[in-house]
This record gives sequence, C-alpha cells and structure tokens, in this order.
Amino acid sequence: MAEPVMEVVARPPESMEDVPLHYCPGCTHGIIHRLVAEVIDELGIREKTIGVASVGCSVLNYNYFKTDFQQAAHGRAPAVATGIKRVHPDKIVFTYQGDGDLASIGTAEIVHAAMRGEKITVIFVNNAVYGMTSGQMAPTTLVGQKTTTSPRGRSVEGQGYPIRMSEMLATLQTPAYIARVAVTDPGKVHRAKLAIRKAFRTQLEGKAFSLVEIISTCPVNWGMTPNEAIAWANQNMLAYYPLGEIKVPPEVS
Amino acid sequence: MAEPVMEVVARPPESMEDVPLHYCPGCTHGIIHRLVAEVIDELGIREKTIGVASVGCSVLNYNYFKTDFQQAAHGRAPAVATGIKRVHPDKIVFTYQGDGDLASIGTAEIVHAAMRGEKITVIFVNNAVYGMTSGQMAPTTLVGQKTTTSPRGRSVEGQGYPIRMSEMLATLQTPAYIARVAVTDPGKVHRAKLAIRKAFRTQLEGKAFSLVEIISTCPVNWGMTPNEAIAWANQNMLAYYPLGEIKVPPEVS
Amino acid sequence: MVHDVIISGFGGQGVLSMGELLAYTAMHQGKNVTWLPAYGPEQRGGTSYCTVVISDEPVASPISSEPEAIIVLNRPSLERFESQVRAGGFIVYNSSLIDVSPTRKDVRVVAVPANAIADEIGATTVANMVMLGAFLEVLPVVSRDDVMKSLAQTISARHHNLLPLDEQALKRGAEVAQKVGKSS
Amino acid sequence: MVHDVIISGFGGQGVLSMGELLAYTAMHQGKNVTWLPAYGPEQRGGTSYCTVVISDEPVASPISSEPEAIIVLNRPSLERFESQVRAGGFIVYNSSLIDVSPTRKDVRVVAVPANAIADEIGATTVANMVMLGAFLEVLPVVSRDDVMKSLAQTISARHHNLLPLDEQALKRGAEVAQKVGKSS
Amino acid sequence: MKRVVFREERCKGCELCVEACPEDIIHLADRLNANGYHPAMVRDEDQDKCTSCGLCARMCPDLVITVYRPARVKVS
Amino acid sequence: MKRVVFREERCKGCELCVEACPEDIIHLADRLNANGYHPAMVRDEDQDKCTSCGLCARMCPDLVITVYRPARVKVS
Amino acid sequence: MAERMLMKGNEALAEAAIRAGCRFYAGYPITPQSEVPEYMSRRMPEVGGVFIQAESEVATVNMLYGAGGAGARVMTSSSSPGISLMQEGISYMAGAEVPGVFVNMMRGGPGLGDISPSQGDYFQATKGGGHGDYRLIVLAPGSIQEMVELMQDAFDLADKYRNPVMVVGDGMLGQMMEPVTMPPMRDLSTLPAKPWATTGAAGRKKNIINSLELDPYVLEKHVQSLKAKFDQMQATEQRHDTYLIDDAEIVVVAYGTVSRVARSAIDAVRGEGIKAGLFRPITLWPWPEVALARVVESGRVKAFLVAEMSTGQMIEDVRLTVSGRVPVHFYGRYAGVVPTPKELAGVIQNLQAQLK
Amino acid sequence: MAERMLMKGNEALAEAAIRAGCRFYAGYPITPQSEVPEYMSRRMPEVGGVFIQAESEVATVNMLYGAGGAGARVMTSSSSPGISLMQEGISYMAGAEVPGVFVNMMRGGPGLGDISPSQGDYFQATKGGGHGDYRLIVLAPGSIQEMVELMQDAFDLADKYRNPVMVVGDGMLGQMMEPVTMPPMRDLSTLPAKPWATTGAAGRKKNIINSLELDPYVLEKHVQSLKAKFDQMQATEQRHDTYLIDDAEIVVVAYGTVSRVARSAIDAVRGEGIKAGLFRPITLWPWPEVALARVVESGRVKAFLVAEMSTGQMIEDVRLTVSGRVPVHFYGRYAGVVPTPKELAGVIQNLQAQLK
Ligand SMILES: Cc1ncc(C[n+]2csc(CCOP(=O)(O)OP(=O)(O)O)c2C)c(N)n1
Ligand SMILES: Cc1ncc(C[n+]2csc(CCOP(=O)(O)OP(=O)(O)O)c2C)c(N)n1
Ligand code: SF4
Ligand code: SF4
Ligand code: SF4
Ligand code: SF4
Ligand code: SF4
Ligand code: SF4
Ligand SMILES: [Mg+2]
Ligand SMILES: [Mg+2]
Repeated sequence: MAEPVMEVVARPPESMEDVPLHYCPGCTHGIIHRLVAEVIDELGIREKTIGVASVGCSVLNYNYFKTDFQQAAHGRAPAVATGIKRVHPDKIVFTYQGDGDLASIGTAEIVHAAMRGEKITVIFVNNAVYGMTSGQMAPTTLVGQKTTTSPRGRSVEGQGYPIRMSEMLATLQTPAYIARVAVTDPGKVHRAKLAIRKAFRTQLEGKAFSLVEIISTCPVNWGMTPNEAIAWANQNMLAYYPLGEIKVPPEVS
Repeated sequence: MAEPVMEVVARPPESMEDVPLHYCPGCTHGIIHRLVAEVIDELGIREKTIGVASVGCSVLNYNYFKTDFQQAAHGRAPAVATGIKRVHPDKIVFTYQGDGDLASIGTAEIVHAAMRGEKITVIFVNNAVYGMTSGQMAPTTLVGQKTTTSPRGRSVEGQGYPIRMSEMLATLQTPAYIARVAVTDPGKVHRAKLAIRKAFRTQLEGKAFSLVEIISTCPVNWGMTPNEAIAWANQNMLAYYPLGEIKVPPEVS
Repeated sequence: MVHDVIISGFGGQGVLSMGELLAYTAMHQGKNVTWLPAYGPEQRGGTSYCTVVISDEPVASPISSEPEAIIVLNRPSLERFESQVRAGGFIVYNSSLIDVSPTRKDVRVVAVPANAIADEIGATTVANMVMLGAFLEVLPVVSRDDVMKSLAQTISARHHNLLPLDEQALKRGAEVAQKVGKSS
Repeated sequence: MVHDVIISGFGGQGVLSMGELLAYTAMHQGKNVTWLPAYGPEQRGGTSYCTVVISDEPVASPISSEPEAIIVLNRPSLERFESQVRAGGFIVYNSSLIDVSPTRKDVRVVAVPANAIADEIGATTVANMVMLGAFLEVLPVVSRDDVMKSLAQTISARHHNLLPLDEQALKRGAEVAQKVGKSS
Repeated sequence: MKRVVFREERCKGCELCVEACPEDIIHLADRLNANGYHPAMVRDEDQDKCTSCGLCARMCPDLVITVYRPARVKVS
Repeated sequence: MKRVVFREERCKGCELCVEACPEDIIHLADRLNANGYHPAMVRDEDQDKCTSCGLCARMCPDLVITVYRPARVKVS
Repeated sequence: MAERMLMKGNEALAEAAIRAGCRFYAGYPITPQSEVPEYMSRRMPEVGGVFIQAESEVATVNMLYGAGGAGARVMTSSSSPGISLMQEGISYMAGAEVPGVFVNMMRGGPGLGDISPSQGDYFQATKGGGHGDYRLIVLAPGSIQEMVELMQDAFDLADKYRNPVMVVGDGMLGQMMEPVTMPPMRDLSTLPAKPWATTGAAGRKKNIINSLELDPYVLEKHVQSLKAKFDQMQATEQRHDTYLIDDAEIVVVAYGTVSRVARSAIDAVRGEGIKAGLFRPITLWPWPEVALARVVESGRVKAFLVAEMSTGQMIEDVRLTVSGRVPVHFYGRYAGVVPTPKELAGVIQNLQAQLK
Repeated sequence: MAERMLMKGNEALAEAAIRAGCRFYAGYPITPQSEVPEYMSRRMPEVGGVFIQAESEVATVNMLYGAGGAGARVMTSSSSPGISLMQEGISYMAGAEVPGVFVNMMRGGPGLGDISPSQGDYFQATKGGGHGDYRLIVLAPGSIQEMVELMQDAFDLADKYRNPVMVVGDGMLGQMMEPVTMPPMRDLSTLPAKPWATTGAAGRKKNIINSLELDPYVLEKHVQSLKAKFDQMQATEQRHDTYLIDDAEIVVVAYGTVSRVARSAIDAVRGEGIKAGLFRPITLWPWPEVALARVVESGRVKAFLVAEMSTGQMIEDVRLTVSGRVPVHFYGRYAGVVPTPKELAGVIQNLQAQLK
C-alpha cells in the first residue's frame, strides 16, 4: 500500500520562535503563548504587532514571540502599552500579564487603561498565585487556598474575598470586550483561542480596550502534578471565576 | 411679653475646631466636614477616632477635626488607614479623599483596602475635578466637561467615560457598605449624613470596609457661582452618578 | 537702571495681570524684565502679589528684597510690604480699601482712591488700571501709550470695546498722582 | 582548617538539603559554617547547587572560587565545576547519571553509582545520602553518626521511619569510597 | 431674641444659605468683612419670619450659622 | 507514516497530552531526555490508533507535538 | 530674528519641548508645574502629538518607557514627590536604554512639604534616586531663555546616549515670566533614526526593549556598556558658566535660581570692592569638575561659597573636586525659602571679613 | 547561653525583628528576600503581630507610615526595584518623623536587572533616593549574626530619632545560612513610649502625623530641626570595623558581602607578605568618617582600595574623607557578579606591585 500523503493538523505556530520554553513542566503559560501566536498567525499581523511582557513567570516571553516586544516594570504593562499604541496607532499592541502583576501592583494601570479605552489587547493569566517568586498569595488566591504567605489558607478576615478583575473592569463603560476563558481541557483551550481572536479583532477594528482573562495553573506552587492542577482549577477556580463573555459591545460579534 | 427660652436647632459640631476653613466660598467640602463631625459627635467616638487626610483641597482637614489625624501621601490614604487600623483594631479610622486622590493615583490602594475588607470608613468627595491643583481633569470628569487639561472638553475617544468608583468597588465581595449621596440641597445633605452615620456604624460593629461617595462641587474650578455649581451638579453629575445605597449587607440596616 | 516693584492685593483685584502688563510693555520697549508671582499658600483667598523687575541689563534676581516701589491694593499688602520699600522709593496704595496711611517718611507715598474712581468710570474691574496709571506717573518706566498698545495686543478681540475704559482709568490714576508730584 | 565543598545536581536531587545537613552537622560539632545556595536563574529546571564552608575560624567568604571538593550529581554539574577544584582536592560524582569521567589528574576522583545504589536500597530519594556517605569517607569533616544525629533532629517525626534507609545509604556510599582509598 | 445668628467674620458670601432659605429672608450685606466678603445676614425685622427650619445651617459650608427655636416648655 | 510526532528533547513529561488523548495511546517513555525528563511518546504500533484529533497538541504547553492526518485527496 | 515673547517658565519649556520634536507628553498635575500639562493638553493636538494625563506618576514614567521605546521623543514634568514615584521607572529606562526627558520643578520637602522653590532633590537627580548603577544627565537652567535652549539639548542628548535626561528647575523658574526667543520648530524628519525602536518587526529582526538579564555575567557586560556611555558623557558633556570669576577671591558656586540671586549679591559686594565671582554648573551631572578644578588650580581663590536651596547637597561634589585645596563654605536656605540678594551679599561680606 | 541555630539570612532577620519588638510587617514578594514576608506570615500571628501582604511596594511604605505613626514598631523588606517604589513614602516618613525599618536585599540593576547579589543601591540609600532634605541611618551587616544584632539597633535607632532606618544586604546575605544566636524576645512594655502617636485623642491634645507645611519659613524651621537630628546622628552613630589594619599599607574599604570576600583575599595576600587590611563601614550613613580619617592620618597607608559590587558609589564617600591625601583605587564587580577571594587577592597584589 502506498504511503498516504499527510497534511498537518497541529504544529507550532509561525509567530513563535523555535526555542525551548523555560516554564515548569505542565505550566499552562505555554498553551496560552501558543494560542496568542496562532491568532497572530491567522490574522497575519506578526509584522505589525508589538507585545508587552510583564514581570512574572512570563517575563521572558519576548524571547518566544517573533514580534517586537517591550518588557515592562511589574504591573505597568498597560501604561507601557498605552505609550506604544499612542505613538503607533496603526500597530497592534498587546500585554501579557499575570494576576499578581495585573490584579495587585498593577491595579491602577489596568483600570485606567480600560477607562481611557486604550486600543490594546490584554492577555490576563490568572493562576491564583505569584508563580515566579515561588507561590505567594495573589489577590486572586481562593479563600482557604494555602500559599507561602497564607500558610493557614487565605482567610476572609483580614485578606478578604478574591478579586474578580473581569467583572470589576466590566463596570467601566469604555472597554469594548472582556471575557473569561480557561485552558484546562482541550475544549476550553479552543474557546480560549476564539476569545483571544475576538480581542485582537476588536483592536484591529479600531475599537477600545479588550481583555481576556485566562484561568491557568501553577502546578509547582500549587504542589500538584500538572493534571492534578488542571483538575483543581476546573473544580475550584471555575466555581469562583465563571467563564464567559462579560462585556461585548453590540458591534463585536 | 417675656422673651421665650431658646434652644439650639443647628450649631457647629463639637468635634470640629473653631477655626476658619480655608476652602473657597461655597465649596461643599465644608458641609461634608461638618457632617462627619456631627456623626462623630452623635456616636460619641471623638476620642477613639483617627482620621486620615489625603492630598487635595481637604489636605488640611487635620486642622479642622478634634481627632488624631495622619496626613497621607497622594492616593495612599487607604494604605495609611490600613496600617493604623491594624495596629489599633479598637479605634475608628476614616479617610477623607478627593476623586483625584481616590479614583486616579490611589486606585490600587482603595480597591485593595476594599478587597481585604479593612475595617475603615472612606469619605470619598467626588467633585469631578482636581480642585487643589486648579482644575485639571479627573477620572470622574464628565464627558464634554472642560477643565484645564481637557480644554476642548473630555472626549470619549482617548479619555474614555468617567469611572464610577462606587459601582466598581461594589463588584468586590468583601466590602460591607457602599453608598453614593450628594450635598447639593438640604434634603440630600440630610441623607448624606444618614449614609455617613451608617458607614461609621458599620465599622463600629466590626464589619468590613465602608465607603460613602459624596457628589460635591468645585465652584472655582468649574467657573461658576456656588449656587450655579450646585445646580450643575444636580443636573449633570447626578445623571451619571446615581444616588443610593449600592452595597448593603443584610446585617447592616 | 533697574526698577523693581511689588504689586499686591486680594486675589481677584487683578494684581498679577497688572504686573504682567507692565512687564510686557517694558519688554516691548527693549528692556529686560522678569515677572514673578507669589504662587504659594497665599493663593486661595488671602493676598496675592507679584514682583516685576525692569532693567537695561539682563535681570539677575527676579526677587527683590528691597523693592523700589510697591503698589498695594488692600490693607494686608500694605502691612506686609511697607517696611521693605527702599529709602527714596514709592508706595502707591489704594485708599478706597486701605483705611490707614503708610507711616514711612523716607519714601514718596501716593494715595489713590482706585475703587471709587473705577466705580465712577463704571467698571469696578479697572481699579488696577487706575493704580497702574498713578504708578506710571510717579515712576514712568513706560508710557501710558505703550501700555495701551500692549493691552490692545494682549487682550482678546472681543474685549477691545473695553479699551477706552482702561485708557480712562490709566489717565484718572495719573491725575491723582500728579497732584502728589512727579518723580524727578 | 577550612573545608569548602560545592554540591551540585538537578533541582530535585536534594543537593541543597544535603549541603544543609552537612553544615548543620558541622555546626553542632562546634565548627563555623556557611551554606550558600545558588538561587539564580538556574533555579527553575536546570542545575542547582550550594557551597558549604566549614572552618575552625569564623568563615570569611562563603563563596569559594577553588573548592576543596565537589559533589556532583549530574553531568552539567561536573562540566561546570570540574576545573575549579583545587589541586589535591576531591571530585565525588554520581556515575549512575554521569556517563563521562572527570579528566583532572591532580585531584582524587570517586565514582559513586548513587542512583543504582539508592534503587537497590529501595528509595530513589536517598541517592544524595549515598553521595554524602562517599564524600565523608574521603573527607571526614564530620562523622556519619553525627550526620544521623542531625537528621534525627531536623526531619519531622513522621519521617523518622525513613532514617534507617538514610543510614544504609550513607554506609553504602562510604563503602564505595573505601575502595578508592581514604583521604590522608 | 434672634432665631438665626451669623458669625459674620467667617462668612464667605457664597449664598448657599440664601438659596436654601424657604422663607427667603437671608441676603448678603452691603458691607465687606475683614476677608473682603459680603456676609450673609437676616435683618432683625425678618428674624420673626424665620421658622428655625435649619436648612440654611445645613447648607453653610463655613459653620457660620447657629439656629435657635423657642424651647418647647415641658410641663413637669 | 506517523500521525503524531514528538520533539522529544523539548518534552517535560508533564502528561497533559497523556490525559488529553481520547485514544489513550500516549505514555511517558522510560528513558530520560537531556533535561532529565521522561518524554511522552506514542508507540509505533499505536500510531494507527491515532485519529489525528489534535487534542494532545492543543494541550501541550511546550510545542512538542505535531499532528498529521492523511490528506483528503481532492479530485481536480 | 524670532520674536521675543513674555512667557512663564513652565509654558516656555513646554513649547520648547514641542519645538525640539517632542510629540509625546504624559504627566500628572502637581504644583508648581501644572502649567506644563495644561499647555501640552492644548498644544499637542495642534502639532499631531499625544497628550495623556496619566493616572499617576508611576503610570507616567511607564508610558514614557513605552512611547520612548517605540521611537518618539517623549517627556514628562513633575515636582519632587511625583519625581520620587518615578524612580523605579527611570531606572528601567536607563537600564533598557530608552531616551526621555524629565523635568523636575523642585519644591520644598521632604514629604508633602510645601510648593515653594527648592533645590532639595539634587542628590536624587545626580546620584541616582532609583536602584542600580545608572546616571542621568542633569541640566540646570538659570533663566527661561536658557531653559528653552536646554530643552533642545535635553532631547538631543537623550537620543544621542539613549538615556533619560533630567532638567531641574524650581517653583520660581517655573512660575516666573521672562522674555524668550523660541527656536524654530524642528523638522521631525531630521531627527536621528531609531532602528532599535519597537515599530513592528516588518522586514527586519525583532526589536526588544528590556532591562532584564538573569545571567549576572551577561548583565555585567551590559552595565559595563552603560558605564562606558556615562564615562563618555563625563568626558564630553560637562557645562558651566561663570561671572566675574577672573580675579575672584571668593567664588560662589550656585545653580539655577540661586545663581541669579548670587549674581545680584556679587554685583552688590563688588560695589564694596570685594572680589567675588560666580561658578555656575549647568550640567549637575556630569559635574563640571574639569572647569572647577581649573578655577581651584588658578591659585587665586581664597574660599568657595556653595549656596543652595537645600541643607547641603551639591557641596559634596564641590568638595570632591576641590579636594581640600581651598576652604569650602556653605550657605543654605531650604524647604521653600529663597535667599534674597541682600542676605547672600551679607554672607559674602562675612566671609570676606573672615578671610582678612 | 542561647542556642546556635543554622538560619537563612532572610529568616534570621525576620525573627530578629520580632525579637526587637516589631509587631507590624507589610511587604510584597520579590526575590531575593521573599523568605522575609513568608516567615512573617507564619510567625506574626503567633506573637499577636500583624502581617499584611500589601498590593504593592507603594502601598507597603504607606502602610508603614500609618502603622508607625500609630505607634507600632514597623518594618518592611524588599529588593532594589521595590525599594525604588518606596522613595516617596520614605521621604514622607522622614518628613513626618515616623520611625520604621526598611530592609533592602539588593540585586543587580538598573531596571529589572537580575536577582543576584549587588550593592548598586548605595547612593539611593545613603544620599536620598526620595525628594527633599532627609537622611536615613543605613546599616550594612557583614554576617547573619551581625544582621540579627543590627536589626535590634535598627528599631531602637528608628525610635530614638523618629526616622526611618535602612538595613542593606544583598542576595548572598539573604539566601545563605550561618549559625546565629538569637537575642531574647524584647518585653514590649520596655519599649520607648510614643506620646506623639495617633492612638485616639482621649484625655490629651490631638496628635497629628504630617509632613505638610505650606509656609516656607515654618517648614524651614521644621527641616532645620530634622537637620539637627541628622547632625546628631553623624556625631554619635558612626560605626565601623577593621581587620588587620594596624600595620596595613593597603587598606581595602568594603562593606557587607564584599567585606567577607575581602577578608579572605587579605588572608591570602598576607601569606605573601603584603600588608593589607580591611576597613569595613557598618553605618553607610552616617559615614564613619572620623575613624577613616584617623586611618588616613596614621600616615601608614599607601593606598586605599575601595571594593564594591557596583560601578563605584561608596568610593565618593571614601574620597571625601581621604580628601586627596592618599591614592584611592577602585575595584568593582556588579550587576549581580560577586568577586571571588582569588580575584580580589589578585587586585591587591597588582596594587602592591604598583606601589613598589
Ligand atoms: C516592583 C517589583 N515588585 C516585585 C517584584 C517581584 N515579582 C516578580 S514576578 C512577581 C509576581 C508574579 O506573579 P504573577 O503576576 O501572578 O505571574 P505568574 O508568575 O504567576 O505568572 C513579583 C512579585 C518585581 N520584579 N518588581
Ligand atoms: C504624588 C503627588 N502627585 C501629585 C500631587 C499634586 N496634587 C495635589 S492635590 C491633587 C489633586 C487633588 O484632587 P482631588 O483628589 O480630586 O481633591 P480636590 O482638591 O478636588 O478636593 C494633586 C494632583 C501630589 N501632591 N503628590
Ligand atoms: S512557577 Fe507556576 S506559573 Fe511559573 S512557570 Fe512554574 S508552573 Fe508556571
Ligand atoms: S478649589 Fe474647588 S474643591 Fe478646592 S476649595 Fe476651592 S471650590 Fe473647593
Ligand atoms: S432657619 Fe430656615 S427659615 Fe430661618 S433663616 Fe434659616 S433657612 Fe431661613
Ligand atoms: S452659606 Fe454660610 S458662608 Fe455661605 S453665605 Fe451663607 S452664611 Fe455665608
Ligand atoms: S491526535 Fe488525538 S488520538 Fe492522536 S495521539 Fe493526539 S490526542 Fe491521541
Ligand atoms: S504535553 Fe507536551 S510536554 Fe507535556 S508530556 Fe505531552 S508532549 Fe511532553
Ligand atoms: Mg500568577
Ligand atoms: Mg476632586
């Protein structure tokens, strides 16, 4: 029997560099990188895209994308992106930020970039913990979750309930698109990609601020195997952080 | 006919110092000071209250209250109050902040004090402008409103729609009490006082974070007489910033 | 020659713009000038003032510890600056609002009922121009004509109809000062 | 006397805790010690190592540019540190994972099939104790007994049932090293 | 006795009380106070019209106003 | 020809692909790669069982996996 | 010849920045410099530039990082507390070699202090308020005209060295008016090309703006290359000015506002036969040590008088250069107090009396 | 005698702070000091103290301002970029006279840099990274034991002077383990009373914590009183240590981590007959100028070698003291690179060769 001609179903995206990623085994940052790169490929915008890396485990992601990049100070990626986009309104500018970065130290910057309606796209990776600095509590850490700075588990008394950034930002009138997705099974990964594409398209169409929050895992700091972490996220994080499109202006579909 | 014996209906509160206020004629900061002092009087907490002044026209309010006070860096009053209250959980701690202070530079601090559920009370004076520095745009400036840094009027394109802090903070699960009031006619002043009292009582009862947003005027920087400013606020600000209790936990009544 | 003058009054009495007008006019006469406002805590309510220095040479310090002249529009200003005027200098004060007289004997003193005159002219806002007119009469660092030219250049077209009032104010101020005697 | 040793391997091979145990034991023998981890970019994945200095005098620098000994558990570690060992020093390496031999001729080299031995003992995690046993045989800065005492003090009670395995590992490591010959 | 008393030297003439008074009896004096403001006042002859409603004091930002009313005499 | 190909040297043995595969044909090899991980693999004899669904690649964080399928031959 | 205009320092510097090709301004209001953002909010749209009122000074400096990294000529202005908030970002810009211009209209401190003129941030500007080994070129104009000219240089130097440049003034320089002649509008097409900027990787290798390098040996190389730039600045960018210094026995060292007061004081004491002169640093960093050393070596100077609106900061640099060869005296007013010419003349007179 | 424990620098200093009476810690994670907040999160509840993970370093310093102003012994810890973000708040604390202890475990910079040991923030700590005229007492331990002891002093000095105190270490001191003996737990009732603190104005005049004063003449008085405190610190708080200095012809000046490397290097070159010694500043501010001047005046020293993990910062203070009397050389590794004993010994040998 002759060998059948094969076509590719899935392969590494063009917009990513062919270098190993430094993430821990099973860390979902890698999946999210790939999705962003696939969207950049599909929209054909690699040469007009400028990324902004934040401080967190993904700090080195300027090494992984084949686009121009700026590495921003901790929490300030939206301000950096604002500067870039205002100088180059015809370019596509995105930030890639963790939950410590965006929801803690960078709260003011994300709220105000969203309020002003900066025409940028924010990829917000919520793994309920400070990954890079080895597992301290984040504002997104779940109640009861143990971390290195909440050794007895996050308690409502004194630390409060976790912040739901997407819902909070959606109270603003200006932002165009806000959605929460997850990468905790193949179907969710697919829907995550659709949301990321929508967010970039929002920007391409010249509309205001778009943000996709992505429920992610940090197996190392959660003290779990990658698949345990996936299961934990599906069970616990999604219960507190419901998935879905939170803000969609009528024009974006 | 004999002179009737007179009793006092209204007089300056005990908890205020008997010194002239430095505010511009007709500035409603003075009304709000008085309401806070009246509540402190009525609750009998002057000797256990510690205030935190912010940077704005009200920066000198430590001169006007007969309570202990700390003057906080611009935007950081909630962090300062957090420090005080955690050291003295039995004391009553309040901040007094303008909209530039709380909704611009201090966004992260107010969001996180609210998220943690710090047992403090925030008096948030929204006059849609930076008063002290002579009338620049604030995040709360209305669309179309002219200020010294929005000389053509605030535009949605590039500056976005104003931020509604109370609604935004109310998406957090931890805060106990959030309300928006105004001091733009005697009836509203009365309801403002009720809300302020409720906010302080929330703290007295050991419940989490309480905040009262107060729609206020800045006649000088709005370029109006005090009464024109009152009318403008009633007509324009209340249309965008609806009054009412936004978050009331079942227990607070 | 260096002339330095402090102009002081309540916020709203137009002392800053009066100083600016003086500096602007002198600049157009080829002089070196500085105009320095007091922007400190005095700003809100309280007293507001500015220092104008006019010189043939580049101006070194825009601050004057011993001004040649003061133009004071309210009583706190007189109290604050009277002692600083250098001997042989000038005090031009607004006698409409200041109910005491300067006590200095080593300076020339000119009392100008500026508000009263402005009311007569029918525009309370020109009281500062009355003061300026009186000042220029005793210390003619620039001419009234040049001031009027500067005014025409600097104020927006839709206020040009007010120029005759300003001119009148300058003149009336000068007349008051003439009675006291010209600077030699 | 000053002894300084670098202990290096993959993260997860227990090199940091091995160093800590060594330092802790020496401290309890009245020695001055320092334990310095490399906490740099090597941390995630990659190679992890620590430097232990043991001395009768207060330890000056906790960094050693020319360690007396290295204990290396994986190949990148050998490649990185082999050249630094000072002449007359020691290389103790894990021959289960390192498939090349050190080339230095001026140092004493001990090959320890640590993983193989640990597998024999039935606990892969004690490979580091095998290495330590071998090291202490060639450079007896502390005794195996003292190490066991330290272990008993530092690990939590519910792991005390593992102590016999650790003891066995130390001993098996020592036996391997004995074949090579004791340090004089 | 007066129902409504103004601490004139502290008044800034903002007229918030003027607007607030339902009886329309407050107006600014012609004279200036030490700070250069026309202070608010109620003419002596208008004091009777005052209902002691307190609205003027409620709106005054500068703690200028004290309002009195005849004591309700309690029969004890 | 293989349907699913692993760049073994980049695999970190996280097993996300193992969990994702509906055909249960992925497992970790006994050998270690240069970075000390047991790489994921599909045995040659299992390649046929692969449906080219691509779910393994979708979950792989490290760009290890390329998935092929027989081309649908277009009649032109 | 261009027309002389009577302008406030703050507005003049804003216009000067635009003439120098600045097309991105971000800032946050603070006295005594709020006229700068106010002017920019009116003017930037007219020249097709960007004005943003940032949510804070922290956001401001990071907007500059983004916009400067993207290739624009960028600036901000603030006053002391606001500049303190920018220190992390300034360090990032220096580390990532992003050019940008910072104006600090210094006010009295520490803390909230007051809003009056001060020179209390000399150390912060010249020694590095942020973390790590970096330097800023610090320019200190003495007049509004000079401020206008130094703004041109500030942008050019920032681009030349790919480093932030700071212009320091104070409330007095910001608020006063003086006649100025504006330089012509720079033709943007003549500005230096920035092949390193993030403009989208179209047809070229990607550009990365970054200060992170986890390998210390690689980072050390990078910091070494930064240091080479700073050494070059020190070799070539020192600037100063003098007044009546040729025969001076007492040399006042002062910059900015104080240098003007000092000139008046010197004029006054010269009238009494005191041989006083002025050494005025224009670059606070690089410190004009070559020129000052020459003054020391002339052998004529009997005493230096460092006059600052601070409790004594620049005096350290003077002492480093003088190195014990001539006595160095100090006169400081601070926390918002500006010395008067008369007062400073008195200090010089006292010093003269001591010398005799 | 208290037991010797083997502890990581970061954990030892955290425990030491608690023993010194610290009952309020706020902080934000950053390498290489995250073990401090982690330790505090476990330990503070056990002693009835407060641990807060702040939302940022900006919030952190302001929490310290509040808690310190309310009378508690307060501290935070961070590393270079985080300390830069605290500069406004530190200036506020100095201005408002709020005591507090800051630990900076310095890492390589500028910008994000790396996470390896560095001394690149010397200027920031000693000259004032924030705005206005203020100073911090800056303590630089050379070992973990000394760090533990200096933490006690840090809190006492902060309270004594009502001023922030900074303890500087680096990644090496924070991450390494050494045996330490902990001081006993301080009895909180023996700590100095703070009648100025905001504790509620019950039965006393109200207390105000504030750095604002709009009248420059009044503010100047206040800053003058601050300056008097700083002068007193300079007069009484200088500290240093020496090693083999009595006959030394080459004196290495180094602090912290580098001072330890230097000791090893000195031991090595002493073996070759080179008369080298060590001068180790313990207070970086106030700079130990009296003791260093005495070394200069001894006349024995032929050269100083300043060794820093920076491109050259402390050397300015050395030069100010030496004032041209003896040559001052410099050796720096930086951006996260720690010099080795061998390397430094080589530098001393070269220097010795030059001297001959
Ligand atoms: C100003 C400043 N503060 C703190 C840090 C240290 N730091 C680096 S990454 C990080 C947290 C990252 O957490 P997150 O944003 O959730 O990203 P993740 O690593 O979880 O993906 C922190 C606190 C820093 N680099 N700069
Ligand atoms: C760090 C810092 N940035 C800026 C300022 C200047 N500043 C003082 S008050 C103020 C705005 C105040 O506005 P708001 O909070 O709305 O109070 P208002 O005066 O309107 O009552 C600003 C920007 C400052 N003091 N500190
Ligand atoms: S620490 Fe957590 S977030 Fe960071 S790379 Fe590892 S698993 Fe991913
Ligand atoms: S500027 Fe506005 S807010 Fe400030 S005192 Fe005046 S009126 Fe009130
Ligand atoms: S109390 Fe009422 S009626 Fe009387 S003056 Fe005041 S507002 Fe008018
Ligand atoms: S409201 Fe108060 S301040 Fe205003 S006019 Fe009336 S009395 Fe005077
Ligand atoms: S493509 Fe689908 S069937 Fe084939 S190995 Fe991957 S997950 Fe399994
Ligand atoms: S998901 Fe990728 S990295 Fe993980 S085991 Fe499978 S192939 Fe390897
Ligand atoms: Mg995270
Ligand atoms: Mg406001």
